[in-house]
Amino acid sequence: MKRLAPQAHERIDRSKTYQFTWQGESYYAYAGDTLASALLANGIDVVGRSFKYGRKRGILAAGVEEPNALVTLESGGYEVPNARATEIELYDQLNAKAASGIPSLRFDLRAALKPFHKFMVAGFYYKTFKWPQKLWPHYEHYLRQLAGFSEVPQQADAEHYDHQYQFVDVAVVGGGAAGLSAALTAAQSGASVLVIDERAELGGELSSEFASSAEAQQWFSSTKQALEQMPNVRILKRSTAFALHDFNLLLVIERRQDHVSLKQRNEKQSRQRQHRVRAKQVILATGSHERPLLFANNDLPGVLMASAMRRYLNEFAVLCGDKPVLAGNNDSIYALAEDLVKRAGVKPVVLDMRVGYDASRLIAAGIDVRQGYTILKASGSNRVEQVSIAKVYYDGKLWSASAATETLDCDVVATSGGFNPLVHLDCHTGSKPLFSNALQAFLPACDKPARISAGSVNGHSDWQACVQDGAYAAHQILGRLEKSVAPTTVKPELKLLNVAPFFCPTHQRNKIFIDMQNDVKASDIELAIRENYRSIEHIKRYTAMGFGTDQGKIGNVLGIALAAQLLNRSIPEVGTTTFRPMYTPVTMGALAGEEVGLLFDPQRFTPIHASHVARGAEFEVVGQWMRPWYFPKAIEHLYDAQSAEDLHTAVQRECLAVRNSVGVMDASTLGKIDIQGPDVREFLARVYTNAWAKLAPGKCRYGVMCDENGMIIDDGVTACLSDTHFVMTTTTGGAARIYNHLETWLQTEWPALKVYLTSVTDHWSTTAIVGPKARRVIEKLCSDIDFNAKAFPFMDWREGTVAGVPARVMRISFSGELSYEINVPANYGRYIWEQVMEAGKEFDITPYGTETMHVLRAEKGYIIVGQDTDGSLSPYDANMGWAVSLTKPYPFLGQRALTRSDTVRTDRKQLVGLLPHDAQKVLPEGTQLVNAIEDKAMIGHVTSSYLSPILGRSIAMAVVKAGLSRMGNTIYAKTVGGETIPVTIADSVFYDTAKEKLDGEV
Amino acid sequence: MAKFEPQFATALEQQDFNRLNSAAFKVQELRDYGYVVLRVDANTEGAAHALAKLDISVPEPLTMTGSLDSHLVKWIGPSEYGITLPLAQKDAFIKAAKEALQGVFAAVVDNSGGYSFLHISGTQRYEVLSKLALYDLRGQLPLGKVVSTIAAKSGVIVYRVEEESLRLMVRWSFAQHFWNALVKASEEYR
Amino acid sequence: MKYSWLALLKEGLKGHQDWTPTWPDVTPQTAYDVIIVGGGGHGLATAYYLARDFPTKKIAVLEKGWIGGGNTGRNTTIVRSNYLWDEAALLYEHALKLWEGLTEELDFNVMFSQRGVYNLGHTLQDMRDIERRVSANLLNGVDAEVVSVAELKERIPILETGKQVRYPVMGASFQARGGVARHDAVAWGFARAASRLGVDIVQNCEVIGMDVSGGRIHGVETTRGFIKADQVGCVPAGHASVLAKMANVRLPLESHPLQAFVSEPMKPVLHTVVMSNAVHGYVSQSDKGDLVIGAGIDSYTGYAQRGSPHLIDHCAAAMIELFPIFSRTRLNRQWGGIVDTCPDACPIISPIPEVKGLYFNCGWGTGGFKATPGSGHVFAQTIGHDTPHPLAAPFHIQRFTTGALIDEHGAAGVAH
Amino acid sequence: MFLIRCPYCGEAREEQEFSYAGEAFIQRPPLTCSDEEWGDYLFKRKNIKGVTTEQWLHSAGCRRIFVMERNNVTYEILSIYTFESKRGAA
Repeated sequence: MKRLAPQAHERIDRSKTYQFTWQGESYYAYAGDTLASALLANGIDVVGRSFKYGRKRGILAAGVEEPNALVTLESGGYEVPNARATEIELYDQLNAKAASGIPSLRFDLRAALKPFHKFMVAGFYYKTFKWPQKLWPHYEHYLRQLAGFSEVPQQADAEHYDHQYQFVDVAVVGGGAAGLSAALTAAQSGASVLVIDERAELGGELSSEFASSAEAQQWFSSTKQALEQMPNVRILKRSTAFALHDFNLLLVIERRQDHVSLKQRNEKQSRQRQHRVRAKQVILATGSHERPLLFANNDLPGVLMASAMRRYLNEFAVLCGDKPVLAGNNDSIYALAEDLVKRAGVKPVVLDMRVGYDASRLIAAGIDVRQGYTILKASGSNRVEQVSIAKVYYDGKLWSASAATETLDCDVVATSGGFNPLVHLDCHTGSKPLFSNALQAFLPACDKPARISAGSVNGHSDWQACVQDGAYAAHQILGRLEKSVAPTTVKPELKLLNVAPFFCPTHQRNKIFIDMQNDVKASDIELAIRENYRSIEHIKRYTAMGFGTDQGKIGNVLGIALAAQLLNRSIPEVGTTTFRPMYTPVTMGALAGEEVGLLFDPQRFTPIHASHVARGAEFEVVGQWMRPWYFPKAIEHLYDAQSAEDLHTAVQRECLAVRNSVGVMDASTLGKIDIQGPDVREFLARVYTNAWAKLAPGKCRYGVMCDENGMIIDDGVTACLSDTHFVMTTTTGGAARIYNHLETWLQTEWPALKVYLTSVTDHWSTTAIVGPKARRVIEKLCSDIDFNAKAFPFMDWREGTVAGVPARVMRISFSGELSYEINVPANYGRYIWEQVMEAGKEFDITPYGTETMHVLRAEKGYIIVGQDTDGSLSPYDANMGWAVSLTKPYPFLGQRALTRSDTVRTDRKQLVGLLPHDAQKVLPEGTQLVNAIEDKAMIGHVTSSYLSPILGRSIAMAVVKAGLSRMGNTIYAKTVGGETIPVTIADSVFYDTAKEKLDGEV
Repeated sequence: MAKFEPQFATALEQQDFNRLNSAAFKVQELRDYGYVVLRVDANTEGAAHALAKLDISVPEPLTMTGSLDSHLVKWIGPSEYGITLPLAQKDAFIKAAKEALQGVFAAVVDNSGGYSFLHISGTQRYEVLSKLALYDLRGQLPLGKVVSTIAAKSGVIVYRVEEESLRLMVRWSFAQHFWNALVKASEEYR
Repeated sequence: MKYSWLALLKEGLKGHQDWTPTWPDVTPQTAYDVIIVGGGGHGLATAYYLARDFPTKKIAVLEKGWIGGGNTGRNTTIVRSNYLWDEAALLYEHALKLWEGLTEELDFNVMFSQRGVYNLGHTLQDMRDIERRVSANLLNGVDAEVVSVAELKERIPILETGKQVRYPVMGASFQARGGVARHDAVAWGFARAASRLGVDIVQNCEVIGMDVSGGRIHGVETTRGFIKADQVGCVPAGHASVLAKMANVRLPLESHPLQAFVSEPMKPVLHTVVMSNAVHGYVSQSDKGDLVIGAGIDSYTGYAQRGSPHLIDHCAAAMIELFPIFSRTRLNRQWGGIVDTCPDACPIISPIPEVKGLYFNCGWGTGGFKATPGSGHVFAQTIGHDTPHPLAAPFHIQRFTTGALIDEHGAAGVAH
Repeated sequence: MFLIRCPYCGEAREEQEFSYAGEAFIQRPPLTCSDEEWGDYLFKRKNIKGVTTEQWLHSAGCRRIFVMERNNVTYEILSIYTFESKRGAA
């Protein structure tokens, strides 16, 4: 194994030598290497251990299909778990270690359990570790330690991710011969084209041809150059299309920085970008992956795919072994043999299962070509050293091998068992791949609109046909796009590689690995079928075939073929397992994109927010809004510098200030809907439970809204501006939902109602001045409204000028105190707030948050929808029958539901007040209630609970079965902490039952 | 009564606009626009007459009529138009509109405070916005077009009245979030 | 053959040649006493408990594809019973108790792992709901506790408990007896145990019609011929409405896609189950090392076993919010199930009033897997006695007429 | 992943701009209906596997609600039309 002298078309840059670290030791390689080619060039055989048996594994492939060479890349905030050595572009100072090996790559415990391996067959754990069941957690603990590859990184991500939305006429997946040809044809018509390719350089498998075909090289250079110069073409390299969703939404991960050394990464740029591509047409030129031949110990290091060996040779000038044995069941191995002779002067032994291929040229060159032979077994300790080969015969249905075997010495074995077209993307939207007997492969059905496949995914094997197929595909879709197109191209003939039917030796099937990563052997599939796991999905799930990070890219088709043979069915009858995204694993951060941290979900702020921040408010999340929760005052200490009040202290202070003097709160978050039209009253009467026919302009009214199930969904105050113009308020959290709800009813059920709805939530900023001295504050700011209690009574609103700003002032109250809500356009919101603070200084005006608001309203028994109701409370249950009018000319939403047999039951849970016997005991909100101390049967729960500063005692609201008829009864609250607290059922209005405070200071 | 000097503020007043002020990507918040929602079925006789009186010709779906210095009428939905106009003319316009539409089934709603009005320019404007917006602003928003869509999980109205820039309206309460998203998305171009 | 270490040892030495089918493949007979339509976990469990508790009945399970191929094999395997409402809590607790002995009962390791389940709270209202639910759980005999942020940090060090995130964690409820199980094993274990009691499990046999006349059922038309039966129990998960239509019955269901995804296998780092309704996601780490993550339900109906990718993206973001160290891990595979949801997010386990002998067990929404043994048991009792089992009674279809909904939407949240 | 052509805006938009709003053309029974009829109206849906007729709201766009015929197995959209056109036709 060595690096060859410079090759004409190699992709490494020998002028740049990079140092890298593998398993703690230092090595060198060239720019352009992958970690895999660098490891091979440095003679490293064993790169991983298998999942179940801890077997030594080497590099099997050269691309994303690699199942063995999983590594942990870098550390700290740059750590990448389970990276495949074959897709890591080498950069200077790269640091990698094997992702497997317990405790180390050199010594693996699982391998040490070798005598027990024969018992560790598929599904053995279902049959064992059963008794006693209680001990399973202990077994599980140890089994878990044995599983998994890399550790999860221990630090948060040092890099970031983003998304980009792309809109193109044509997306071409794959930058090989077919993809480039398709892209060029499409682009020449003027269509916008996006080319997506997963490698660092375009070319795909075509690159392996450059060494032997100057024509290929030339076609590639000129096509690439042409594409790069076209303004309507965008090329995404290092980009993997990992999912294709309906309506051609193609998801692509672009690795923008993973190839750059850590020191040189640009922290302003995302590490990876998810492109969300909407393409009018998609061309799938995704290519194919080779699959290996099966034989015992086919997992030994040094056994690899023929195409991989060819790629390492031609692109990286790495010779994987001096004494190669090439084995295959199709024509492709001969190309590798020729390259080995030409590039490295190495003469391999070539084993072809078939007979009849004209290999005279190779034989003449002195190569040992044996047709009708294959490998039955490999052997070696750290690496393959010998293979046993035998003559094989095909009877038209099955293969058989002669008993006589022969042994060949070797240091590398490259095999080709045919090709698996990459049908994945086509299948993501439910298409089933079609099996071709001629190709011995599943081909894409491409039966969904606006897509087409081209190139080797269609089974083409020579590059010229791929070029032709690409052009043909582009031509087809351009017709659909109605773009002017170049003269018609013809669909190329399929040139068959003459892949022989599937063969799996019958001996030592417990050493023949179908899925390398998960250690699924041919014998496991036999066992699964013996135990009646006969559906391919059952086989997969029972054996774990295809469950690995490679998702069975190499092994699945072999497993399917073996299952078909064992079940005596055809391969298409057995079918494939389901192809689902992701095509290759995608970083979780890249899926999330920029929408993490504070951008995870919009934070909504009121126009007054900056004032709250300046006053040191703590905030509560309500829906998406950030609302002041309470305003802790700084406390001076004798020795410490400073601290702030806790929630309890601040809320006590805020509550008393409102009750005794005046407070101010930001009510801007309430939803506001402007409703206009001749039928507004009728509309309101239909959506609210109460009546709206007689509400005069200048007045406001509280309303309760139900769904058709008769349960409360929202409440709020609506003001009448004129007979045809109202403004509704909704709860903060319900605003968007209620707006949609109203629009939906209007547009679908009541299109004849003449009503226009406009959301004005953001337009208005609302400052509420609350407390006995509220009038004295507002009178300092507004002279064109008469605030006398008689002239401006409760539940009225007035238009006026507050602190020089036109405003709507509403006299409504959520606290039982005199209260004015000043509504001004958002642009003046903060100004008004500050003016109110200034005007209220002499009364020690106190800003308060949602917590104090909750206490004040609970003292008055006002509900909060969503806290005191939970979607299962009717207006009657909420003791709000007064807000239900059953005599309206048209039924309101939910009206019919209120008379169902269950809804009219008198023992439903009803909203009541609770007074704990111990007046200092505050019930935890949510606590369940029972009838008697020892009872376990729940009769309701605490919905709201506070220590009321003004009453000097604890109060609560609760729903209790038949609670409204049980006033004065003692029941018990059972807390999570194990306490049983006696409470008395009471009216839910605790404070100022005579409503004497509503008018404030007279 | 004290003499008051009302202070007018915009949603993004607190932000440092120097952060988004390069040739590659530049964002300005416009202070001087008002926004009036007009709901009316222009096909009714009364409405047609009133609209003519107001010098409003109703735009086709996804388009605009009028101009920024008097009134720019945006199609928002069927029977729904968003009118951007100089703030100084807003109150007079609303008054005139309400008068003209007296007796017609229509709504005139001042929503000026509801939005932050952004002017977005710079050579990389589409690169930045395509990270946030679900809509093909580069390819599908020619001069004279308006779309309501989503960007950075916020509802936005985007329209184009000039060759080299876009205008965007985002609701006041979402403005700071949207700003943060713009800052993050444009980081690599600054 | 009883499964045991000894059996494994014996078979292992003989090259595993003598293992017998876990359940035999059978050709359906022309008549049964009871037909169970649907060979998922619930259907197989129903058949098993019917056979166990009503040994004289001849029973068949008809599965249109392969057993366990529906939601049983496509869920995130979480098992818990800490539901809010009495009816739900008692049903799920019944199931959880059966889970605790299921491996031994079935002689099949279903890998039930009681590693505990946390439901996170991110707002004050979340915390009220948690308090309410835990309080109710304790009274219903369901183990539950409220966990503070500080305690959470101790127990799950990798969880982000700081305040500088969009929705800071404020606390959690915890059910120690909750956990996860191996989904496929549940189907296979029930199939094996049922077939050993004489149940015919028929795969690749789709029901395409129902013979209903005179107000009762007489049998089902299948792709493998007509099969007579006096009692037919339907347990078809996402396809309940399709089946009901054959008997001219309408159900209060909508079937939606529910998506989930798994990461590559990694060394164990998360030893419990963490769920969050507020940020939309739930996660556990499988014994194989994959992070198994569930996302939200797509809003539209769908039978395609796939949903919209922006939900996956949002869920990935939610996971990073909760576990910042997951950002660089890689996701391997995503899929969708079909969940049939009832308006009150609770199942229907019910005789069909208008068709004697016809029973439905459906509408499990996202809660089906965790109920498997309990659902099977109470449904078996309901069919066997032709009268609802006491735990199933509240889940009668009649509740949608009377209005006696069991509202799990209100406070308990919807993600499972 | 739907790309939905809003009949009012006249162009295709991303699914995230829309809200699914349930089965279309459900008849709302009168107040005098039986509990059973009301229960059917409230809860019982066709829940068809195949072509469904449903309501979608262009919530982030023109805020209009329209009808979509969609195959919920193949996810093909068969037709989209407005309620007005339906009423007009009827």
